[in-house]
Amino acid sequence: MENASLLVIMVSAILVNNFVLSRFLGICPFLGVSKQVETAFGMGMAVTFVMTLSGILTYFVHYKLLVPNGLEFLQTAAFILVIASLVQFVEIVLQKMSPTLYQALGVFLPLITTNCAVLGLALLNIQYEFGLLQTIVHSFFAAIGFSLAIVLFAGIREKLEISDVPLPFKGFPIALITASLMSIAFLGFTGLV
Amino acid sequence: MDMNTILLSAISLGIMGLLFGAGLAFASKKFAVEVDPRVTAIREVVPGANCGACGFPGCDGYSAAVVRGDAPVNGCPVGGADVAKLVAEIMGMDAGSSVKMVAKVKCEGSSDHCGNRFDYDGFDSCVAANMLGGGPKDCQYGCMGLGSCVQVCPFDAIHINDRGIAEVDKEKCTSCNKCIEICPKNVISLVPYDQLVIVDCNNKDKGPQVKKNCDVACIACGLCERNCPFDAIHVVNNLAEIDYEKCKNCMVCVEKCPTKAIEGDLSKRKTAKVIEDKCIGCTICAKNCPVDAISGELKSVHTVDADKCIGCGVCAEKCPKDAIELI
Amino acid sequence: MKDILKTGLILFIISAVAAFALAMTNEVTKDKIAEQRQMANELAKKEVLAAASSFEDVTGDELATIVAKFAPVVEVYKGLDDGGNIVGYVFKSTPNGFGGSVEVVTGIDSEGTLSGVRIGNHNETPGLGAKATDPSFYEQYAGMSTDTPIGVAKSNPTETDIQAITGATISSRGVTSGVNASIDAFYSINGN
Amino acid sequence: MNIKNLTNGILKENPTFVQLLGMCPTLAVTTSAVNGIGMGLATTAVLVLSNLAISLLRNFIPSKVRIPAFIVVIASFVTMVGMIMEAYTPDLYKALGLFIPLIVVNCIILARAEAFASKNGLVDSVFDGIGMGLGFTMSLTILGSVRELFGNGSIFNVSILGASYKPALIMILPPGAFLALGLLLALYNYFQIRRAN
Repeated sequence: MENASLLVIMVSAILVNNFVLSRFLGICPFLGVSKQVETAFGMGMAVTFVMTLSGILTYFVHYKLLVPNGLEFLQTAAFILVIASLVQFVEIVLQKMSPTLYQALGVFLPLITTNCAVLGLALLNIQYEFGLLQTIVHSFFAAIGFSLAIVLFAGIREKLEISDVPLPFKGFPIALITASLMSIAFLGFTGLV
Repeated sequence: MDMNTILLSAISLGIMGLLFGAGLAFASKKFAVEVDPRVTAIREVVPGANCGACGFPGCDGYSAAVVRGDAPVNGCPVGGADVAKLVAEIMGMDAGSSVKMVAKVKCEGSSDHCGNRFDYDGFDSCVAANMLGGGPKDCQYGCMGLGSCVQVCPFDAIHINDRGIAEVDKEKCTSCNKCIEICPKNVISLVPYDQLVIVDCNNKDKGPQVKKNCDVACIACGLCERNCPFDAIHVVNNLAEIDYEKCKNCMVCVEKCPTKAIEGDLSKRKTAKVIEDKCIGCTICAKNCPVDAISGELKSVHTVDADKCIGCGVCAEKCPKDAIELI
Repeated sequence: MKDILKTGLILFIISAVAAFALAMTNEVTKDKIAEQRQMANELAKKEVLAAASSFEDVTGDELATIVAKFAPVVEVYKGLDDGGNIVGYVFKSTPNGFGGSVEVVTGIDSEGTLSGVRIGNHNETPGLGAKATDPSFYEQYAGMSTDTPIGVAKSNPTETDIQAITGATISSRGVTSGVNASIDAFYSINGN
Repeated sequence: MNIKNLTNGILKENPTFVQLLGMCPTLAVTTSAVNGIGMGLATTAVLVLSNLAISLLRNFIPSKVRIPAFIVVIASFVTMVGMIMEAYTPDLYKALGLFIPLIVVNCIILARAEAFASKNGLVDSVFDGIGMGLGFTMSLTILGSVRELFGNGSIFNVSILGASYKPALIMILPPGAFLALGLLLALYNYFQIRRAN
């Protein structure tokens, strides 16, 4: 995978193995924040910012700090420390810059920290032995894939709110079933790359 | 067991921790948003269910609004009285007896009073029907009875009655404003729980225009305004409105209204009664009675003329000896 | 200013202690893990080349030329018996299956017959391509001659073909391409 | 008080069915019941350890860096458990190896750490960890067995629906995970509603 071209990485990150719908990373915010399209879009942007930045940061931490000193076993702990601090930093800046967006995302910012997508991305970048440019492209477009999935999902869920759904299915069950239909749709892309 | 990898890893991660810890602390100082400590204090006290019943986006929104003064101290219906007390302490003022408010559908235009321009059999939703040229009913302000409010009410407190008009169950309503927000005609509004006299109409057209559409609507004739002894009702924008602080539920307006647009159950009207042994005949009540229903000589026990009395309670308030009770 | 340092210091202590604990466990378990991995690796190679008792990595430019010429092959090992003479070779190749690269370990003894094939880790579709890891599939390769490249037949395979997994021809072809590449590499090493 | 914490995690606040936390491993891993139990137990172990550590450290960590500190503790626990298992119990590691890194990004652990362990005492946190862990294991096993039953006609690799059953492969694939969980949640709600009125 390490010599894959940027276009291939882009298509694979957004469509083929979409982070949410086929790799199952980042499901908690995907289910939690997708009630309205604006908050979903806001979440998508916040995650894109965090994922791209953390992709770059973890690349440097890995290839500049861990590998030369042979500390690969620190990988998970170091990455997660970087990501958690980055998310906290985004949270503080967001609170200052745009309180409305912060208001919409409030409870979900700490959950981005444990967001499997961000750490999953960092570990995947290392596993595929991507170069710096490839890492940036992969991180950015994986986040775009995430945002695409969450915004589409929010659009559908807004429609679901006003349609009459049988009582036990109201809320998360119908959302999950919609997600499974979306996942089948994205399944169609396997083998594209 | 070469120590240097151990030490090296401990130091490297340690330094990263140091950098990030200091960086975060610095950032939180530099980007400090001056959050009023009272907001965080309230946020701790409030249930934190982010249910939105107070009408604000979650508990953070409500706490900030209380400190800004936009929200009442007892605005959290879910928290109820005890949360209100706590929030009041934080805000440094007493909670005050909060007048319980409930929603009320201000319309009586059922099918026998107000006809339909076309019959509608689309979605069971007033929001949808309202898009079709303002809905099927002749009166463009009235309740269409298609139940959008029923769907949205989390407390199952509002239903469509047999006359096809939405009706609120006062016991269950927690004044969470959800039905008020969804109703496309804004027919529902908050009234005090024990308010008996309510203008049961939302029509803001001029009299002759209204008469054509509905025969129990307020035609803005102003009779109620002129006859109200407490100046508690005014015709604003062709529709009578009651100021609930001033209104004494004396139901004079209910009697005077030509189209019976003001709802008021006359049987529930209270009448004043003098307690003989307490009355010292000071005649204060007689002077203050707006309808001169009290008669009696100075220093002799006074009597109340039951059918003249409108149960407004002014005499009971004014009587220095609390010699009058309303039954 | 003081509390910035204090916070930084606390996080320093926590990360340092965490890293220290991690490093200690790593030290304690490092060689144990290496040994486990080595054993597992050894076991995998022995499965495909039973005759060999120990294995010697082919490295340096010899490996480089093989990897360059026979694309999916990535690792080559010499199989030696107790006496130290070569009884065969083991090739590790990563051809492309349906869901991505599939690890194929191929053993060829010195007479040129396929002694065995195993599938390493992969992410083929479960229930379809993943069936390559069932013995019923990879046992087919064992004992086949390597004179002609191995074909993949959907139905009634001939002597030099293997039966593809139903509904997973792409995966079957991928694995077979890895095996064929290993065969070519084997011939280039033996010079005939 | 402690027993309440225990049962609380299993039924009332079941992390998977009620709080909808820890979705990533839940959907990714439960292609079979055995995986479900494996993941559940591994997560329980880490959850109890991390709750223990965090409830000890809670007054020591300033609230500003609360999240990075908690997450470093959890990550190091997970890696240590992974290393020890790989060294001393190789075959167990072979079965669970894939799930260990997944535990670090499991939202339950940080959620429980932040919501509970950082506010309560040691014993309560441990009990809550055990309760949540068992609840998680239970729901994972149920989900795993449902998907395995329809996916290849067996539970714990014991063939239930017999050889003639044409397995619905979709249940093993990603969409099946969403579907199975959605239906199970609906069932869960159905019983809650019936019990309510």
